Amino acid sequence: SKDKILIGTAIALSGPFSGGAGMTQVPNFDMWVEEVNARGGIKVKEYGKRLPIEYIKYDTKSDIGTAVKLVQKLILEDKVDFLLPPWGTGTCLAVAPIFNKYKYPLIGPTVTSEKLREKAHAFPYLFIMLQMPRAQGAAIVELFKELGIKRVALIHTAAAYGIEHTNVIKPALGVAGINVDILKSFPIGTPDLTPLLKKIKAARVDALLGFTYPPDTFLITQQAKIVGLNPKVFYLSVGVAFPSYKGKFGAAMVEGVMGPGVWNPNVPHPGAREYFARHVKRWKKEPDRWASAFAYAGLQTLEQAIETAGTLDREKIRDVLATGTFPTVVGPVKFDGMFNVQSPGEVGQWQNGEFEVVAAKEKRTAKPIVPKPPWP
Amino acid sequence: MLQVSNINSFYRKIQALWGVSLRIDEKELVALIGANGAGKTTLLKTISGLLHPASGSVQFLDMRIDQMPAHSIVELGVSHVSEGRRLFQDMTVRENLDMGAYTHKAWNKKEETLERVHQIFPILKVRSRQLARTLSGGEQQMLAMGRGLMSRPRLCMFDELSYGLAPILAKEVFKIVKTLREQDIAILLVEQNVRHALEIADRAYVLENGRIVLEGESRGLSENELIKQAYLGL
Amino acid sequence: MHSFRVTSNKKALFLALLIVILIFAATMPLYIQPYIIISLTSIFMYIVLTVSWAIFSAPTRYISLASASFFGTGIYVWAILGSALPLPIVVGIGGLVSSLLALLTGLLTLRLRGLYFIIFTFGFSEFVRHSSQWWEINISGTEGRWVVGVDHTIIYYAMLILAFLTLITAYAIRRSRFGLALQSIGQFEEAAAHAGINVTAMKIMTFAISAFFMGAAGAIMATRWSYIDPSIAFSPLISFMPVLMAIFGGIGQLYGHILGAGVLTILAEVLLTEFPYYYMLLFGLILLAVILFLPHGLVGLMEKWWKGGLAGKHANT
Amino acid sequence: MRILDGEGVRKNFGGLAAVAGVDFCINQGEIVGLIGPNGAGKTTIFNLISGALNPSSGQIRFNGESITGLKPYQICKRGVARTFQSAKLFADMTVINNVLVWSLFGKSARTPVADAEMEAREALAFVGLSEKEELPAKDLGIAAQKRLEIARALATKPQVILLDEVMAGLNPTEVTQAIELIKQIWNKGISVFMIEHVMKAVMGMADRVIVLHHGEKLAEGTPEAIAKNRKVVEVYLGE
Amino acid sequence: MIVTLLDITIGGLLTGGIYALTAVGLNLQYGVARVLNIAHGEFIMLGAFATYSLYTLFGINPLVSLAIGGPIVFIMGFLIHNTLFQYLRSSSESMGAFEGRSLLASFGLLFIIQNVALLSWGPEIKGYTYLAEPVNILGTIFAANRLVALLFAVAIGLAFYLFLVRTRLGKAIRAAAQDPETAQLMGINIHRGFSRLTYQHDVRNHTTYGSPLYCNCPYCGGFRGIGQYPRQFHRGFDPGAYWQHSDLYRSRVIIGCLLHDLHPLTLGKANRYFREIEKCIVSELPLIKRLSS
Ligand SMILES: Nc1ncnc2c1ncn2[C@@H]1O[C@H](COP(=O)(O)OP(=O)(O)OP(=O)(O)O)[C@@H](O)[C@H]1O
Ligand SMILES: Nc1ncnc2c1ncn2[C@@H]1O[C@H](COP(=O)(O)OP(=O)(O)OP(=O)(O)O)[C@@H](O)[C@H]1O
Ligand SMILES: [Mg+2]
Ligand SMILES: [Mg+2]
Repeated sequence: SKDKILIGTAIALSGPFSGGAGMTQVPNFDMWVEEVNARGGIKVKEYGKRLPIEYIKYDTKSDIGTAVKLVQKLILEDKVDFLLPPWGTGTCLAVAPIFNKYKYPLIGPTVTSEKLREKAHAFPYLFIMLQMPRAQGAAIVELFKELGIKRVALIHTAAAYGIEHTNVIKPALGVAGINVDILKSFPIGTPDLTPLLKKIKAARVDALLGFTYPPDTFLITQQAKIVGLNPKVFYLSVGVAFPSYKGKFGAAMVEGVMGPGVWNPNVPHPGAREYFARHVKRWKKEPDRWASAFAYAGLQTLEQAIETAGTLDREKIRDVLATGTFPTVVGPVKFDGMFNVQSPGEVGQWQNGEFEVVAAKEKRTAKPIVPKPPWP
Repeated sequence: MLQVSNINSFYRKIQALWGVSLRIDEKELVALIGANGAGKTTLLKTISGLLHPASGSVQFLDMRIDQMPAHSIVELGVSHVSEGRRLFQDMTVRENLDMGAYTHKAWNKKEETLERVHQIFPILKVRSRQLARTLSGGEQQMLAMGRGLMSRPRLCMFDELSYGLAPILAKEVFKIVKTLREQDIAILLVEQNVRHALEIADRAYVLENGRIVLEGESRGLSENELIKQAYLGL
Repeated sequence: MHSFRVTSNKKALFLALLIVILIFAATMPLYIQPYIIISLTSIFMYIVLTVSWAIFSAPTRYISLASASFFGTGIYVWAILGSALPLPIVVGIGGLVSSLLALLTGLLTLRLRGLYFIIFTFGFSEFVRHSSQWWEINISGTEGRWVVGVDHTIIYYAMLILAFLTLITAYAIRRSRFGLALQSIGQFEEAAAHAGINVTAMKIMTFAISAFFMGAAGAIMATRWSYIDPSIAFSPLISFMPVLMAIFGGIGQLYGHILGAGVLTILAEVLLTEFPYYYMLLFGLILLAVILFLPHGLVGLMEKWWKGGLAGKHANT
Repeated sequence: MRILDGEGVRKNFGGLAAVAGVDFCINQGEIVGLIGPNGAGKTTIFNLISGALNPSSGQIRFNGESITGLKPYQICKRGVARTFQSAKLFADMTVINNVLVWSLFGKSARTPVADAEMEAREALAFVGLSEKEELPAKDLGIAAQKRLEIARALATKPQVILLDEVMAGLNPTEVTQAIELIKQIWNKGISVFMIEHVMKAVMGMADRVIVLHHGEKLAEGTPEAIAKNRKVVEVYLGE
Repeated sequence: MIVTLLDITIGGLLTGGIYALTAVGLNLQYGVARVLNIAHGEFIMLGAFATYSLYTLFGINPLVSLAIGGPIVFIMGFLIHNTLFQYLRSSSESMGAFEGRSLLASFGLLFIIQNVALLSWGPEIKGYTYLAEPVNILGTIFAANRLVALLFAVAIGLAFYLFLVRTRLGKAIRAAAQDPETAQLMGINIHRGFSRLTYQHDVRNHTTYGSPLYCNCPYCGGFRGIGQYPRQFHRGFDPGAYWQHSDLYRSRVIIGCLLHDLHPLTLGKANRYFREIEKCIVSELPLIKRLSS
C-alpha cells in the first residue's frame, strides 16, 4: 500500500533557461504541491484515501544532457510516480522519448513545435498545453486582416521558436494578401539591433511582427523607442507578457504593445481570478500572461486525471488524459491528439497596465488599440 | 660601509654559504673571485636582501639589513646588477632604465642620471624604444649595467660584469667601473676575467665551496700561486 | 611533468589495476542498477574528454577550448548517419570528421601561443556553432533534429570501450617519442624546433588525435539525447569541463585526469541533486579550496598520502 | 670542400639592417671564428643559418644545396646543430631527457629509443655532465647550462656545429677546459662555426676568423692577420 | 550618405568601443596580473545588478551609484586579488602553474558569483530604463545611455592606460608582473600589491558599463563574459603588443570598431550569421599573418 505520491521534476533552476523556468513553471509547481498537500493530497480511489505529494526537484543547469540524465535518475533511481515537465521546447523534445519509454505522461506548458505533428503517433504520452505555431499564426493573420495591415516587417530570433513561427506565418500572410517587406533573423542576445530597426522605420511598414525571445524582446522595445520606430502594430513574442516587461518600461511605454498569450485574471474561467490572487500572495509577484497559467492548468489536468482514473497506474491515466475534458484556470482542457484544444492562437495587448486579449475575436477582453500610441 | 659577518645562507636545506665575512669601505673597489658554483651570486643575493641568511649579520652604513626586504635595501643605496641580466623583457630600453630609478630619491634626478648613462653607453640611447628582448646579448648586458646605475647607488654590486661583452667594450667597462669610485660609489665586483678584476680592484676575496679561503690586497693576490693556478689558468 | 622513462614497477601496477577495473566494468551491467550504469557512462564520457584533451594540452601547455566543436561534430554525425549505419561505424566517422575539423582549426590557430590560443580556440568553437546554426536555418530550414536513440547498456559498453582506447592511446603517446616531443614543445617551443622536431606537424597531428576521441564520444552520447540543435550540441560547457577536470585532478599525471573527471562528475551530480539551489556556490567553493590547498590537484593529495604511507612503514620497521 | 656558405645574406629589422649582405663559408673540418662588436649581427647570422629567421635576401647553402627558407627542424636534420647565446633549456625536464630530445629527433633517419638514449649519455659524458643526468635542467649553473647546450647539439651528430658564446661567464681555467672540449669536437670531424668574445679561444683555435661590424664584413683572415688588422683593433679588440 | 557614414561610425563606436574597452580590461588582467579571468562577465553582471537594485529600490541615479558602487567593487577586487590570487601566485612554482590555477580559481569565482546573484535577485530577467532617450548627433539617433556608458568607460579605460604606460607606479606594476624578483631589486615593493590594482581596475571598469544597457539576469554575465572572449579578441585583444606598440594597439582598437561598423552595412545585405563568420575571418587573418611572419 502507498501513503504518498512521489512526484519529481528536472528543471532549469540555474543557467540561461532559469529565467523563463523561474517565471512560468517553478513557482506554479511549488505552489500546486503546497496547495494539494494542504488539501490532504490527491484522492486515489484505489487506495481509498488522499495521498500527499512528496516532491523532488532537480536542477538541469539549463543543460540538455544533464536534463536527460536527471530524468533517468528520477525514473530509475528515485522511482517517482509522476514527472512534471522541464522548461523549453528543446529540453522537452529531448526527454520526451524517455517519458514515453517508461510511460510517464508529459504535459508540457512550454513546448511548441510543428515538428511534433509528424511524431504524434510515436509519443502517446506527450500532451501539449500551449498553442502551436500554426494556431498562433492563424490568429495573428486574422487580426492583421481585420486591422487592415498591408505591409509587415517580419523578424525573428534564430532559435527553433522563431524559425518555426516564421516558417508557418510567412505563407499564411501571403495567402491573406499581406506583404512581407522585410524578413530578418538574428542570434539570441544580439547586443544592438538599432540598424535593423532603423531600416524597418525607413521602410514605413504597417506592422512589426517579431518572434523573439526575452532578451531580444526587451532590447527591441527599448531601441525601437530610441530610433522612433512606431508602426501601427507592434508585436513581439516571449517576454511581452511578463510582468517584468511592464516593470522595466512602465505601463505608459508598453501601452499598445502586442504579444502572444494570452491569459489574464479577467478571462471568464472559473478559478482564474483566485489563481491569480494566490500566486500574487504566495510569490509577491504576478504570474506572466503567457505560460504561467498554462503550467498551472497542466498540473490541474494531471490531478484531475489521477482522480478520475482512481489509480496510480500511468497507462490508465494516460487514457483518461487522451479522452477526458478538464476544467482549469485556462478553461476546459481537452487534448486532440497531443494538442490542447483550449489553446488556439491568442494575441494580447498591453492596455492601461493590463495585458488584454485582443484576438481571437470571440475571446476578446478588450478591443485592440490601433494604431499603437506613440512612445512616451 | 658594508660589513658582512659570519653569515650562513641556505637554499631550502642546502647550505650555500658557510660563515662568510666580508667588508667594503667607502669608495672601495672589491673583487669577489670563485669558481662556478662557489657561492658568489648567493653572497650578492644575501646582501641585496633576495635571500636572508640563517645566521650572521649584514650591516650597511651601520644599519642591520640582513632581514630587511630587498626593496628597502635598494632605498638605502645598494644596487645589485644580477647575473643573467634579468631585464624586463617586454618593456623598452627606456622603460627598463626608468625602473632602475624607481626609488623616490633617484626618480627626482632621473633625467640627469639618464644622460650620464647614455654617455657611458650611447647605444642605449639609439635603442631607446626597442624592446629589451630584441637587443643583442652585449646590448642587454649594457642595459643591465645602465639600469643598475640609474638608482644612484652608494654601493654597486656587479655580478659577471663583462659577461658577453666584446673585448674593447669589456676594457671600457672596467675603466668605467674605476671612474665610478670617483663619484663616491663603492663597488663589489664578481668577474670571471680574474686578471682584469684584480688589476682594477683594491682588495679581493676568494670564495670556494661557500667559504672565503683567501682575502687581501689584489696586487698581492695576483702573485699568489693558488690564484695563478686555479683562476688565471697559468 | 612526468619523466620519460617509467619504472617497470609502476608500469606493472598500472597494468594490473587497469585489467581489474576493466573486468569489473565489463560485467557491471549484469548486476548493477540501470541508473548507476547511466551515471558511469557520463563518467566515462568525461574521462574520454579530459584524457583526450590532455593528450594534447597537458604536455604542450596549449590550453584548448575547442573541445565543444569536436564533441558537437560527433553529435551531428550521429544525427545525420545514425539511422543509416551501425553504431561503431558512425562513431568512427564521428571521430574522423572531428579530426578533420581539428586539422583545420590547428592550421588556423596553432601558431598562436598562450592567451591567443585559448581565445581563438574558443572563438573557433563558437564559429562552428554559428556556422552550423546558419546551415540549419538557411539550408535545412529548421533548427533541431530528432536523433535515433539507443539502449543505455549499449551506450555504456560503447563508452567503456572508447574510454579504454583513449587511455591506451594517451598512455602510449606519453611513453613514446611523441610524448617527449610534445613535452619539449611545452617547455620551449623554439628550442624544440631546433632539435629537429617538426613542431607544427606534431602539434596539429596530436590535436587531431585528441579531437578524434572527442568526436567519437559525441557520436556515442548523441544516442542518449534524442533531440539536438546547435546550441545543445556545441554547448560551451563541454569546452570548459575537460580543462577544469584535468587541472582539478592534476595536470601532470594521466591518473590525475581520470581522477579529476571521475571526482568532479560525481561531485557535480551529488551537489546538483542534493543542493539544487546552492549547487554552484558549493561547487565554486570546492574548486577554490582545491586550488588553494592542493597546488597539484588531487594527484598532489594522493602522492602525499602515498608518501606518508611509505614513511609510516619505514618508521615502523 | 665547402660545407656551409652564405652569399649576400641580409636581414632587416624595420629600418635596421642587422646583417647587411654578408658572404661567409665554412670548409669541411674547419674551425671558423665569428667576432665583432656587440650588436654587430653575429647571433642574427646564426639565426639565419639555423632557420630561426628567414633572410631578407641572399642565399645560404649547405653541402652545395640551398637551405634558405627551410624550417629549423629541417636544417637540424640535415646536419647543422646550434647552441643558443642564452641557454634555451627544457627547464623542467631532466638533463638526460633534454639531450634525448635532440638525439631522437635531430637526425634525418629515425633512431630507436635505446640507441638515442645511449647517444645522449655519450654526449653528456663527453661534456662532463654524466653525474647530473637526473637533475632538472633548471637546477644547473651557468657553466653547466652551456655544457648541456653543447651536449644537445652534439647528440644530433651534426656535420657543422654553431656555437654562440659558449665561453661567456667561464673563468680562465674553465675556458681552457672548454677549448679542449671544442678541439675534441673538431677531432670528431665536425666543422665548427663559433661566435666568441674570448680572444684566447678564438685566436688559439680558429683556422679563420670573420669579423662583423654593423652587419657588414669588416675583415676575414687568419687569427694572426686579424689580430694585427688596424680596423679590427680599432672597433673590436681595443689597444 | 554622410548621415549613413556617421551612423555607421558612431554606432560602431558605441558597441565596438565598449567591447574594445572590455578587452582592455581583460588585457590588463592577463598582461599584467597573468590572471585569465573567466569570471570577467560576472563582474559586469554584479555591477549591473547593484545599480539596478539601487535604482529600483532607492531611486538612486545610476550615475551616482557608479560613484558609490565603483569604490565598493574596487575594494572587492582588492580583496579577491590580495587574498586569492596573491596567495596562488606565491604558492605556485612557475608562471605556467599559476596561470592554470588562476584559471580554475576564476571558474570557482564565476560559479560563486552566479549563485549569489541567483539567490539574491532570482532567475528572472530584470531591467530598468535609464536615460533611454534618443540623442540626435548630426541627424542620426543614438541612445543616451549608450553614449554615457561609453564616455565613462573610455574615460576610465584611458586614464588607466595612461597610468600604466606613463607613470612611475604604472610601469612598476608592469615590471613586477614580468619579473618580481628583479622588480624588488629596483626598489619596488611587490608585496604591496601592484598587480591587484589592475584587477581592481578591471572589476571597477565593468561596473561602469554594465547597467543601463542591458536587461539583467544572473546568467547575462556568463553570456557576456565567456561568450565575449572571442568577440573581444576580434576587437583589438593583444596583450603582447599592447604596451610597446601602443600605436599598433590603438589601431587594433580602431579596427575593432570598424569591424563592428561593418555590422549595419552587412545587416542590410546578408544574414547576421555571415557577419559572425566574416568577423572571425577578417580579424583572424591579419593577426595570423603577423604572428607567422
Ligand atoms: N635556487 C637555487 N636552489 C638551490 N641551490 C642553488 C640555487 N642557486 C644556487 N644554488 C647552489 O648554490 C651554490 C652556489 O651557487 P651560486 O650561484 O652562488 O654560485 P656562483 O659562485 O655565483 O657561480 P657562477 O659562477 O656559476 O655564477 C651552487 O652549488 C648552486 O648549485
Ligand atoms: N627582433 C629585433 N628587432 C629589432 N632589432 C633587433 C632584433 N633582433 C636583433 N636586433 C638588433 O640587431 C642587432 C644585431 O643583433 P645580434 O644579436 O645579431 O648581435 P650580436 O652580434 O650577436 O651581438 P652580441 O655580441 O652583443 O651578442 C642588434 O643591434 C639588435 O639590437
Ligand atoms: Mg653566479
Ligand atoms: Mg649575440
